[in-house]
Amino acid sequence: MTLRARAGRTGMMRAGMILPPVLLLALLFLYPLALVVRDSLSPDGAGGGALSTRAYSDVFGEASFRDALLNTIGIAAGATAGTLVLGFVLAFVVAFVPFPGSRALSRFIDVFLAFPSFLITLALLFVYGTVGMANGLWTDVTGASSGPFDFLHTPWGVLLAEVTYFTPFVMRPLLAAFAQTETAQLEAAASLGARPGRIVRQVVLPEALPALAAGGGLVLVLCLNEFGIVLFTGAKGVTTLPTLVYGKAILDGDYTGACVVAVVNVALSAALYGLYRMLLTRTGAHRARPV
Amino acid sequence: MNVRAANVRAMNGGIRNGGIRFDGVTVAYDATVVLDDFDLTVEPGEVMALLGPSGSGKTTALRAVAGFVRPRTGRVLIGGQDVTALPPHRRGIGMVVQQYALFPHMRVEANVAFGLKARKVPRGEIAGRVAEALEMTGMDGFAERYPRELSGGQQQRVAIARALAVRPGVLLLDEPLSALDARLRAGMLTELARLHRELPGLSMLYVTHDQSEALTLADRIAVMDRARLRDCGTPQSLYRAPGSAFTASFVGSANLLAARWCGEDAVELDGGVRIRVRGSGGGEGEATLCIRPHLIGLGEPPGPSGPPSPDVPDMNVLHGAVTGLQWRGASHRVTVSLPPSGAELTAEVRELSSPPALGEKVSVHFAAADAVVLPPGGTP
Amino acid sequence: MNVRAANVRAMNGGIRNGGIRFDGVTVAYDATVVLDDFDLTVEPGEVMALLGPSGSGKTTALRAVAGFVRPRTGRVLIGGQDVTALPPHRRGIGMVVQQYALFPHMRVEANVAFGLKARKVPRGEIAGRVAEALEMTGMDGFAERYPRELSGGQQQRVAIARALAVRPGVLLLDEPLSALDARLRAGMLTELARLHRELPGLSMLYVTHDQSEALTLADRIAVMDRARLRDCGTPQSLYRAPGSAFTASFVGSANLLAARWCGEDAVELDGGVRIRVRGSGGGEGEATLCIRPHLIGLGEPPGPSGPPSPDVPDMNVLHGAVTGLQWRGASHRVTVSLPPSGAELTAEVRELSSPPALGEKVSVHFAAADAVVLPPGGTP
Amino acid sequence: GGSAGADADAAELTVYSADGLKSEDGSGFYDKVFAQFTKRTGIKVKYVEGGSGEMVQRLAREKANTKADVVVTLPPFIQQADGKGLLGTYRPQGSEGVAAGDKDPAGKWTAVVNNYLCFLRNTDKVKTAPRTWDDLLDPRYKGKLQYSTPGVAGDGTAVLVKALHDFGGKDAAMAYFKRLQENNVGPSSSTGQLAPKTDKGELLVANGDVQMNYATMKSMPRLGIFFPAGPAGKPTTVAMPYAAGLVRNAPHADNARKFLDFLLSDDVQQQVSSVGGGFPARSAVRADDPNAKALAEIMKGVEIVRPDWQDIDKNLASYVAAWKQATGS
Amino acid sequence: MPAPYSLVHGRGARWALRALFLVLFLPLFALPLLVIAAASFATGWSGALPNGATTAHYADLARGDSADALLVSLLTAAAASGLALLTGTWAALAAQALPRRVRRAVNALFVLPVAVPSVVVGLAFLVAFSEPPLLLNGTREIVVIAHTVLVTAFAHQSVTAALARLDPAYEQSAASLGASPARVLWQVKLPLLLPSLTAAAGLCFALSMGELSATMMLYPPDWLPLPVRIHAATDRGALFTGAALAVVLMATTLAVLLAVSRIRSKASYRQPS
Ligand SMILES: Nc1ncnc2c1ncn2[C@@H]1O[C@H](COP(=O)(O)OP(=O)(O)OP(=O)(O)O)[C@@H](O)[C@H]1O
Ligand SMILES: Nc1ncnc2c1ncn2[C@@H]1O[C@H](COP(=O)(O)OP(=O)(O)OP(=O)(O)O)[C@@H](O)[C@H]1O
Ligand SMILES: [Mg+2]
Ligand SMILES: [Mg+2]
Repeated sequence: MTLRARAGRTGMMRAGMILPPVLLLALLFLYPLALVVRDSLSPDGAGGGALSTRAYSDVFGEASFRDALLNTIGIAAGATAGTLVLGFVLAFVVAFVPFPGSRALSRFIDVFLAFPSFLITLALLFVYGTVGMANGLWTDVTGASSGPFDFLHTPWGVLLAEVTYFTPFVMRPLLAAFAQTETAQLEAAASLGARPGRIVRQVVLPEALPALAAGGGLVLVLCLNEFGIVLFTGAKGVTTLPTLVYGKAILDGDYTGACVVAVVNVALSAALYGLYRMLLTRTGAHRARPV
Repeated sequence: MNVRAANVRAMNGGIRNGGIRFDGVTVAYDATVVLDDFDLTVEPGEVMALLGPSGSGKTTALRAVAGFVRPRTGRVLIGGQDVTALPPHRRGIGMVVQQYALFPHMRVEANVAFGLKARKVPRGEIAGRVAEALEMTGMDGFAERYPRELSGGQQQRVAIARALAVRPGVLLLDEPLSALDARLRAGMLTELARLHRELPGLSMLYVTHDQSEALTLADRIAVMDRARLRDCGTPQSLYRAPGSAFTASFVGSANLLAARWCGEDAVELDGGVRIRVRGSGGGEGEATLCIRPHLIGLGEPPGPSGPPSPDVPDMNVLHGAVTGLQWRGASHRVTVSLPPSGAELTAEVRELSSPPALGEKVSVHFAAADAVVLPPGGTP
Repeated sequence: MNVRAANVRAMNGGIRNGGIRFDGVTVAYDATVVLDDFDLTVEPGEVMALLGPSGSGKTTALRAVAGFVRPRTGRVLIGGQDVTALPPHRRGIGMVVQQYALFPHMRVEANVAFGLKARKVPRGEIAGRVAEALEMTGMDGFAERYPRELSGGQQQRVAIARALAVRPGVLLLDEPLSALDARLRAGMLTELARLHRELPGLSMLYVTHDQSEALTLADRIAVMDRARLRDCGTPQSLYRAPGSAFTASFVGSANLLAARWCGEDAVELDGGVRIRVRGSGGGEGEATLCIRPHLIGLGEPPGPSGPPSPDVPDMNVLHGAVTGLQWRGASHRVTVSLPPSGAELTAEVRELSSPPALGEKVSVHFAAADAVVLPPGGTP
Repeated sequence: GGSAGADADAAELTVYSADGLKSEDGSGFYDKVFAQFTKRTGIKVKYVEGGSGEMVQRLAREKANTKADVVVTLPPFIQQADGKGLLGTYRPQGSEGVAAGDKDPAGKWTAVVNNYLCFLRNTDKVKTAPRTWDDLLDPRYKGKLQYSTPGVAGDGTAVLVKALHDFGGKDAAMAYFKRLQENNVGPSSSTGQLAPKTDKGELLVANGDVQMNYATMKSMPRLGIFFPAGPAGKPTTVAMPYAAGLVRNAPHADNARKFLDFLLSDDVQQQVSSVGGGFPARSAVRADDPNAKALAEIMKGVEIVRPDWQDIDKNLASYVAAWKQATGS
Repeated sequence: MPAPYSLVHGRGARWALRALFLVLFLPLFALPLLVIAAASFATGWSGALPNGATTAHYADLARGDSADALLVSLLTAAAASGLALLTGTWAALAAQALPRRVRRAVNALFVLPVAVPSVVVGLAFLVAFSEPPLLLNGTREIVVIAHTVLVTAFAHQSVTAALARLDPAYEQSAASLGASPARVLWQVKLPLLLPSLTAAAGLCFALSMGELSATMMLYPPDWLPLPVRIHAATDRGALFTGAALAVVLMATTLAVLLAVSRIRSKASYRQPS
């Protein structure tokens, strides 16, 4: 009896272990975030004044806001898809068809994580700009007056930069997962006559799915919030929610409006992330080991 | 030309004709040689059992056939074709590995269907063959489970079903029944034997620790020892006339005693006990005497007309004290220590109604024809 | 008070006194009940073998003792103390699981030392005990290897060494020798028996599929069937007088024939063959007849003075045709089909010099005292 | 941790400043001036820099626990700071010599370094500088012209202000931007990055500011500075001074005042051109270093517009909104 | 730590895959980095290729206080990734003991910080920590905390994913040998998770090294991380100096990542076949 009670308590203690990190997060993150929400509801200055959703209706009324919303979702979805594919291919080669130096190269890709994002856009400009290296090479070789690459200031430029920037987020967890794939399962699959493609699809991929899913989820959310790249790429007609936040907060000094957009942005991220996880559970519900 | 044709054949669902040949295969992990200049041929349609102590290289031999380890030297042939450089999925094999290696994210059904899909078996046919394989292994009714929801023996049966479902030309089995109870094992053995009859070209290479499995199923037995092939032959020949003490102890149980030749058909144990042996022209110097426990009788030998008599010709009678007694259900194993050397002989006799007590003085007897002399070494 | 003391004891390196009790334990995964109102007591110092078909719940029973599954109802007691709610590491057990579960990131040495460190064995003592456990399992010489560098049998031996090294009060073994060859298995059995002698309080719950293991090592055998305990008793009692056909087939092999009582000491097979059975006061209606294969003789029974005679009293003589013949090294298994029902009897007889051909007409005989009548059901 | 300013009596002060006056290699205007100040007064200068709007936002958010003593930023953000009540009143010694348009009548801020909006061209591909705004509508600049985004970048805002002035009103200016959008590459948050693009030929025309581009021209030989004229025909530019103010509730207000005095001292004002490549705020200070001469050459004949920043601060949001609508961005 | 079993057998297929790798890698990853590296040595870059080579930009850096900034970045990144790893791992491990739904909620909670635009994180931090109870604005701690909050999600995600793949048999065996949960954690779970942990650590470290948007709003005068400097330089047109600073930043990050990955390759394992 007492023992059972004890066990109950032990179970509660184990469950209670979650409290320190959650409390820490609450203090250091949720509390500031709550203030953002509060500020978004008090247009007449931080904290004071009556709560009001006026700022929300104002913001929702703006056409630029609606455009930004659609842009944000479109770019994030595209970049996430691109990143997943690219990250998988690269991680796969490094893990399963390694060649001398491939591992170092994969490390090299990680460096992009430390890359201030505005530099990426600049670097891409030097490579793919209208008078950049790629076009320069093209005109030198073909004698044409201009090269074929002219996409940097379009949404594709943003997409390219984001894919480059975020691929490591997918590669890293994947490489870790690949390193733990059970050789016996690969062998069993091969002995059953499965070609490498099938093994990848049906054995490696499902096993790496949690990693891939986690990476993809993060990239999705990150893309929804990427601001440096969009800001510095300067694509015509590409405003996203984060750049809107930046504009409102910094240029207009409209902190309330910025908070509103931020809250919407967070809600959007959370919703899309939730949707993404749900889709994944739907399609991959069967995997995951017992807990 | 030849190679291309073979490749085409291989691609269309694997090599259909059985037959395996190891040709001087050496496999090493870093510095450790785990398969050493290994030669063995399994004929098409043959069942070869692979016996040997733990760590002797049995699994490695199977892995070499499957293509999971690349031999350092030598060739592996399947159906007469050199497959040393062929990737596993082109080799047309079926394999059950020691640790099952089921796909954890697939249901039992999908696990079994995996090989069929991989070999592009028509969609309509797959369900039937999966059901058949599951039934054969008694796993119908578990099709919807995930491997983690199965017991050890159930997992092993799924692994077998998965390998059988593809109807390979070559079946590699690594202790496939180790997690099954005796009844199920007998049933599975029967199924394997039936399968083997129905698919005449099917070659099987079968690693087992269970000698009765080997004796029941195998056409021939190969005995491995420390990365090398020790002996290979039919069960009867290895059992009756093992080439070495090592083989004798691995094919059936055996009493192995250090001895010395002392005449045409006699050897002498340590301490001078003289034993008549199966006439073989004799030899010189050290030797190992091998007597199967069930060929040893307890008490004085029966005379020609029945009652015990110490004087039956060609019958050895030894005297000693009981040092061990084991009841095995159908039989008793009685271990007797022989003075003066203290060498021990174990007799396996039909269940005794009044077994001797430990320490009791008893006689044991065995026919000279049942005492086989082998080259020296291998005694425990 | 009591509870606290027990907890303190448990923390100081686990419960030292053996003895396990299942008290109405029910375990279920979602809807599937895999252990159903299970009652079993293993006395301190006792070795209990757990037999049963694949999937009957043996592993689950062990996991309940170890604390890996929480019973839905019922209690588990170790050393008299209710441990149902105690976490695994406080239970003072040692366990060898079916899949070994060696720590892949530790060398063999560290794997074996793990439990000792966990139980705060003094540093100086650890090396010695690791070496001892490795030697006991024949794995000295592999201390520096990683699990992935070992063969299946070697891994299993490390798992055993790891569990033995901690000298637990309760040892749970889940088919601990399944990957070992016969010789090694015999050696390990001897080691386990020695260990058991040396640690008098040690209780062992031992899951095995190998009946000879069970018969050799176990003080008692528990037979499980579909989540329930079927029978429990000493090997001899279960072997000689099984409570059910199911038990009979799991403890030793058995011929099980459907029959019907027809008198005080006789039953009738389908088709009217009458068989005299062990006198037991008789019964009514359906029954199952059980005869151990090794108790069946081939040919006419020998008369009192030796030569065969059909008229030995209390001896059943049946006639049939040979439908199966298996050579088992030491013996032949001859299966005979009995007209008119076609019921089959298998006789295990000493190796025959001239075995009968398939289809040959033969007689078989067995004593009435060896024909045991069991409740109906359980025939294949 | 360095909790700056926790100790109000410490011999230090904290400057929040818009970037542009400090250099990576330690040879910038601030680098020299801070060292001199410390040497002279023993007061250590702690420095934080960022975008011109960001600095104001930071001040605003930190209002409850102010860390900064002096803030230096560009209009209209200095007015924005004032509007949020972030500035204290102090008229540094020497501020009387600063032009009226370059200081706050109420004494909240004073220009310390002057600077002007300019336009850049690639001298290789655009041999003669475009003369008027209308010249920039030439189809040859299609996809080769870019100006930094008004509101986001200070220099971009200045472009808007200049157009408002040159075209004499919001509607005319917006109509022009609408047409210019044909040629415009797209928004750019940073003005600094337009110079290398122009030098490279990626762009033919972009905007900038004189102080910055005068410095970059040394490593980018193909840059040319010009000032397009409005319909009135005279080239104009907008003054964008670095304006400094005392922060309200500054933890080291006394030190801050000393520092502001120091910034407007003769010594320092002399160095504005020689070290900073900018224009002295005190009109009376006449430097004759080579930089000063070159800068004067550049500015020759250009009319300097001193907009009503107060008004711009108030209406900037509506101007930017109008601009966004006109350009569809 | 290459796979002992090679998935792709044909030489042709192998080389095709490697070629694919390079075809993707070179234009997307290698070239941009090379451009930055080249720019850091360029006297100017007016055409498709740099005008000339010089090491002057690096010499300039040596004169300023870029070394301090680099040190600040390194310390911040080390502290932030350490804290994030601790918090994230702790949360991931503790979440295992929770009921499914709660666990999901906790997991979502830890992803939330990435869902907030970093500018907002910066501003919100200033608002929240410029008033009691926590007065942190203008301190180094606020930078470290902000970085920690921003990267914790990554640590948490990696570890959670790895935990889902961990076979419970190891844990159970350890417990049956008498190992307390703490010992199981330290000696079994964490070593088995090591590849994921080091991966997470590297990820967090690199992210922190490159963080700009929030840092810009928060950094105190005596704690100026390198990206802020890079931004300041580039933003005022000192492109080549900025490139040199970026090269320094990336080389340092790469060196640290390589060092971290060494820890990993020593302890990594593949399960037996
Ligand atoms: N997670 C699970 N979910 C559902 N059923 C399960 C699960 N785990 C085990 N079972 C079922 O429980 C039953 C008992 O399993 P257990 O492992 O105890 O069997 P066992 O007696 O050890 O068998 P074996 O001899 O084959 O190892 C099996 O039928 C198995 O399919
Ligand atoms: N990766 C490895 N590195 C080093 N040695 C290895 C490795 N894998 C296996 N070995 C060694 O190779 C030898 C042969 O292994 P193998 O698995 O073929 O044995 P086995 O005959 O199947 O044994 P068992 O009956 O125990 O399964 C063993 O001694 C083993 O320790
Ligand atoms: Mg093996
Ligand atoms: Mg089991």
